[in-house]
Amino acid sequence: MVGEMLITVRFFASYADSLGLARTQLALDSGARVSDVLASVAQLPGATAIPKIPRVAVNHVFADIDTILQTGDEVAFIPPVAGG
Amino acid sequence: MVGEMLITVRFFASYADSLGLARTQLALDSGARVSDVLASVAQLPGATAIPKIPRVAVNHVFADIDTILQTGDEVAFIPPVAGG
Amino acid sequence: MRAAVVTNPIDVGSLILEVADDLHGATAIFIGTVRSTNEGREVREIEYTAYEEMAEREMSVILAEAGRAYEGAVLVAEHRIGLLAVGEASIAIAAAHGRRACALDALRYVIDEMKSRVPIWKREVYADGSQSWVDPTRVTAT
Amino acid sequence: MRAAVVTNPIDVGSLILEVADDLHGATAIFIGTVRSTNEGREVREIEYTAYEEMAEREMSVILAEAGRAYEGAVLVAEHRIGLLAVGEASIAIAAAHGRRACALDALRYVIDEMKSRVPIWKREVYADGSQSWVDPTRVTAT
Repeated sequence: MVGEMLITVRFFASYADSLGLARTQLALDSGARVSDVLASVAQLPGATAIPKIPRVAVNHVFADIDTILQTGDEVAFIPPVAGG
Repeated sequence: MVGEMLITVRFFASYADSLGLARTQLALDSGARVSDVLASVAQLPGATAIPKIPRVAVNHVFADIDTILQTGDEVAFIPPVAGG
Repeated sequence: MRAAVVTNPIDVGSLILEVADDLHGATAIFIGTVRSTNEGREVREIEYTAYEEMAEREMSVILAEAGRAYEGAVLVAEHRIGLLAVGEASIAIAAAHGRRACALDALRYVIDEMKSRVPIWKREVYADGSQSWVDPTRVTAT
Repeated sequence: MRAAVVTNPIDVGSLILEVADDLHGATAIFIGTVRSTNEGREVREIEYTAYEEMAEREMSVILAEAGRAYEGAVLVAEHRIGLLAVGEASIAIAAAHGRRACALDALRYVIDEMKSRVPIWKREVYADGSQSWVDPTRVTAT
């Protein structure tokens, strides 16, 4: 499949509870950005719990929605943190 | 001895070392102030180690040189503190 | 400089020993423990969950930042996850430095940044059995 | 609120337990230890002496001030006197509060005030056997 890449998407805490989903995979066209992942995720049932512009990490580093993805990247949706 | 009072005077650390003295008693006229104690102490051998206006405590509380003393009071000369 | 997400109880004494150093006269420590009440509700226990790989990475980054800002600081931080009872420590940070102001400032930097950046979440379980995820960004009435 | 001048080694763990409280989620601790060098000289040990009656009184006053400034703070402080080896703790302070900023601020207040007001002195004994009283008010070249 030329031009397709596989992205792992992870959800935590309240987001995972609302979606009933902690981890999934998306196939996106190459050159896709974090914003494309957001658009796909917004279609999922329970996605209303996730804000329009959520905090997102790519490969364990906070990233913005314009970040261009590579195949194999892990995109995580980060609810408001409450450690400490 | 009408009008006389006995004051305990204490020295610590470098002051005690310089004076070769940790504790003494002074007989002062009633109505005497901390400044009168300073004047007496200034006559002691080794008193040059004590600044003209040292930090002083009366009965375990920091006091200024105008403080009027009562018989039985304890006047302490406090070198620069270095706790912690 | 060691940052870890742990599942066993935190041993504060061993963290203090870990940063101890004969050249550093000042050690500052922060311990966060589970409180029995929050916003007027009686808390029975708290479940902490983490995005573990990222949490440890982010904690390490924060310690490195503090080490640069307060040169010479020796730092260690642990955050516990899983189910914690009231009074148990969820987080402990130790900072050693030659100057006490630097040890205290480094400590405050690390705890403040950890609270805002490390992907860890907590779900409070109340005395009545109900539970909810804590969202510190939500303004509350109390 | 307990302030003490002690001669035995300070047990930091017991101070932490002493301020622990299910309502207070934040505990901040400061430990001061004997450093192996000071102003470029190798220190072998330090002798701490105190005007004991006044030192305990002044420490208590400082804790009470911090308790008023950071309402609800639970505080304990110990200062050790006598001959201390390198690495041993001369001072430990623990502050617990419901809010971490208050615990940290109360801790800093207590250590800063203790350093400037409590009548305790230290004589450093150097590797070459010489010794001198430490005067923090004297400006030094280093």
